[in-house]
Amino acid sequence: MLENLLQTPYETASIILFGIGFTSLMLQKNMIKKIVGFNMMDSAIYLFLAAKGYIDGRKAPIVVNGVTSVEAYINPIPSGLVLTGIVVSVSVTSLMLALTVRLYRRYHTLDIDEITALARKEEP
Amino acid sequence: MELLGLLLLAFILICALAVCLTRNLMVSIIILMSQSLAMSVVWILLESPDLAITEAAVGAGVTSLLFFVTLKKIHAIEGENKDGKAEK
Amino acid sequence: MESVWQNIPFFCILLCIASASFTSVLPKRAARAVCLLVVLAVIAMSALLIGRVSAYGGSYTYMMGHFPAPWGNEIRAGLLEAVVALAFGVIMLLAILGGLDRIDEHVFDDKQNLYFIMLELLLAALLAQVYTNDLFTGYVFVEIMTLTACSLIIARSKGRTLVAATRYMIMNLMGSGLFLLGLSFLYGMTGHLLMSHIHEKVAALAADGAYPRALTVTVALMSLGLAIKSALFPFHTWLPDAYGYSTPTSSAVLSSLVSKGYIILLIKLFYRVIGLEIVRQTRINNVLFVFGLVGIIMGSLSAIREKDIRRMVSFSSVAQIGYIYMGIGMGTEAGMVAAVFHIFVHGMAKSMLFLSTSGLVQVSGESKLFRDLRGSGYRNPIAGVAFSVGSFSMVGIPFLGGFISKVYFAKAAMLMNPTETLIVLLVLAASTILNTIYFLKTVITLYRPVPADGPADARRPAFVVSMLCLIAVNFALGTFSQPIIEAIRAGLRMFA
Amino acid sequence: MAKLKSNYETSAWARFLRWMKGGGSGLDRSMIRSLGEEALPSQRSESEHLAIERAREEREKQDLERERLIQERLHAWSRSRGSRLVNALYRLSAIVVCIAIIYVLLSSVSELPPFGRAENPVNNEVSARYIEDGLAETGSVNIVGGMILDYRAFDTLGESHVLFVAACAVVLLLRINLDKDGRPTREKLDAEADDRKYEPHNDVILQKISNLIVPCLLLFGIYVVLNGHLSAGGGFSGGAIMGAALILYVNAHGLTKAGQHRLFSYRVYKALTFCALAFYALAKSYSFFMGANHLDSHIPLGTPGRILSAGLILPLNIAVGIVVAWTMYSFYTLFRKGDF
Repeated sequence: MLENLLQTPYETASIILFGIGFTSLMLQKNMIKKIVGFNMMDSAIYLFLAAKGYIDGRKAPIVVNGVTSVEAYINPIPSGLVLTGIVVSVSVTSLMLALTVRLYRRYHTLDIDEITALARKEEP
Repeated sequence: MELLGLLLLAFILICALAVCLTRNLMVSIIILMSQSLAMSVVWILLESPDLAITEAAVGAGVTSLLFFVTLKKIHAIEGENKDGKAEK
Repeated sequence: MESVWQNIPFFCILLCIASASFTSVLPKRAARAVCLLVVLAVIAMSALLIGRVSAYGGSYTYMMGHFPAPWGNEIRAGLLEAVVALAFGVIMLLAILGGLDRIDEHVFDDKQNLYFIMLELLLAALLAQVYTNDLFTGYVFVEIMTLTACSLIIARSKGRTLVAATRYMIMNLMGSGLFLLGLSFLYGMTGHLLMSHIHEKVAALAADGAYPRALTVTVALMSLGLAIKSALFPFHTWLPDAYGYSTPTSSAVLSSLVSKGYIILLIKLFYRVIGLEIVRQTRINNVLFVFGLVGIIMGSLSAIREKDIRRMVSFSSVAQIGYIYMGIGMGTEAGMVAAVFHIFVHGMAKSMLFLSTSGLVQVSGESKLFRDLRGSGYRNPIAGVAFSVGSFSMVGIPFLGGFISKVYFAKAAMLMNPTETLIVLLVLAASTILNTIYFLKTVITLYRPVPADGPADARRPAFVVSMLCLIAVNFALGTFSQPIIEAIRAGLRMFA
Repeated sequence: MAKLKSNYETSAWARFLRWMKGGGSGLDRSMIRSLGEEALPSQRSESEHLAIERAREEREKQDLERERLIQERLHAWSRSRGSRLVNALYRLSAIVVCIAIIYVLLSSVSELPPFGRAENPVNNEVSARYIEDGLAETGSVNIVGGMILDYRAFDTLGESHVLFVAACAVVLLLRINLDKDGRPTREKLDAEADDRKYEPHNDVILQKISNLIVPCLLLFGIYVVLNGHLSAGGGFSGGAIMGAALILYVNAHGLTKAGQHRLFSYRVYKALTFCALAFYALAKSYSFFMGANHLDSHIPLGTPGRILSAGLILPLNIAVGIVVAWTMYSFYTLFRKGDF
């Protein structure tokens, strides 16, 4: 297992990053930290996908001098998927931040546990 | 090239840990921004310039800006709150 | 491509998407009219599609663009897809009609067109979920569904909706992250995103015994992600707040459409992407089965303790989603048929319960507590009748949908090994008793005579029409269940 | 006549109508009377009922009180002594969860195909066709751009609507409502006053530098959008660059100065988004429809490498770029003062 992992440093790093991001999304109490964790988790997945598309010694998929042979370029599919994914994560981030602003305006704290407790108290 | 990639990956992971451990929100967002920049260089290494340009513009640019303006707004709300209390 | 009718799924999806950007520049009344028209058009086209597909006798693929399947995007329609699309359209229409006046009350005037945009895009995402044959397209539309559902919750900025939406988003983000990671694993192993091609590759991989652990982890990640999103038992904590405080249309749509959309995608994943045989080998379905059973009991127990009628109905949703996961977790075709039928039954009954609850609450001084709801069944008779019919359906009284789906769950359980059969039957019996306790208690409360009359009710024609239609649909599901079951069975056969 | 009327009043239809109007239950009048007569002697039991209810409510209130006391005590404990212990436990559990997730995922990643090999399952006939025929079939030199806007355009259509949904949701959350007659409310004026406090006070360095940089950034953004089919980039990244440039300008010069431009009002934003997205959806549905029915779409692909080539990709990139730039700017202003 360890040998295999050391041969694929990009994927290994991306999985570790995913673990850290996922844990902070799940267990951090601060809203901002949660959103940061979500961003890290998403970029970890994108790193994983992009690493899957890379091929040693080949170039970026932009046609140069009319050469269109498979041996010249890396796999373009993961790049396309990641581009789509980045848009999704920006949209989600902005929505979450807007929610955070509204929550802070109402409860004057960023701690999600405290916010939940306050909400329970204010309306049974 | 290989060494640069490994260094950048290590930097990204250290950034991730640092974000979790810092208490100051501003600092953690700046760390996230630098992590995004490192990520865009990694994408150049992985031969995906489209992703690099998007990540640099979005991850390090717009997302961080949104985080900053959120923090600013929160401080503004807090300040307003304190003013209100002082007046009372 | 043989004939024009095969364009119908594409028309449905594109109509919803295009009308969304059009609605953004309209004033609120026009926005409402456009939204209703779009949903009606989708219903009509889906009904047409059912007729055509059953005459055609099979499913077909439709390429989105100039390029055939593994290169371009593709959608695929069969009998089951058409039936599900029709049911979703009908539920959406009745939910909007039933909650129209409450939307007017709860959402600010200049933001109402945004609310209708959300509904249209939600329908587009649901239809895309139902028809797509490409896993990544599924992911993109899952995200649209998550965002629109969150906006539907926050459209009413009162009470705990903000907190509920935040917790909903956090759970959903975890779910999407897990789903996307599973998707990347699957892509790394097979090199395809098209469902049928992944299916072939996965079958070959499983036959060779390649990547044994990675395959299990992938299936686990994707099903866990979808289970979190559809509020299976241990992940349901956000649900009562979200359903209990948003405007009634949102609650109805969220409980009977959004969670069902994810479940449809999960069924597709099991049937068409991974294959039921391999899912059974990984034993993921057993985990879902156990969580489903626990969810049935725990959801009902929490519902009994609730003093708030909306939250009680929400907890009953947790129990009903447990039923569906129990059916999926059985891993047999009979279980799957029962689960799909229960999706329809629960969708129809739960949206009716949420809407009629709003009618009852309206005549009880906007209080959702049981003690203020006493006698509200007299003050708003149509809502009272609708609530009773919905509760009886959930309890499982004959001639209503819930009874039939319980019978089919029991039948499906008979085909399993004896201990599992015993467990399922015991849980079914226990949950029927628990359901009877809390629903009957509520119905009795609604019809307790009170000396002082409450405020006069203000019933709107749209509400009455929607309630009457829902009551009729619920009876129809109970009495004419045979053709629907046959359609589901035939559809599932076409599905694989 | 009177008889007719009384007949009508007792008929089923009239009762149904009454019931629909909510004029009471479906019971006949006689039955109502009998109910009332029965109810008279049970007046006392009614009051007894009330007493029982009151006692129950009292008990519930006591229960709530007790619960609150316990919770407060717990809270106090957790604030003083327990907090350190609970926090330590929480952190420990977080680390354990994190390591467990990472271990499980790593063990399955180690089985996956190795990194950077050409014979991996990902590099199959799908990517081969994109590379070999992409230039001829889409006219786009940038293969990724051609792939997302032509081969897999349905995904991209969904993606741009994700951004649209997010923009609508942020407006729904943060835009401050106007009065019934369209005048600004107290809340809105407050927000504006609050925002003015945080405006930069004529920071000369920032202003000079932004004057220098913003035109370059805008130009670069436009370049990235227009060259989406020729080199790396595309509508989304170019739009994001332009949006960032606009935000920088606003940051340096203040919202009031930038706000004088009519280009950045809510109405313009709505109109632009509508036009761009409607164009996107219509163009793509035309091409989907033609493709699916095996008809020729009559869109010239042009000479690859020219700026006016690659069929629909250039106009779609422009549409996406406009939407993204305005959306990013609107996010910023909505966050700051709840309006445009």
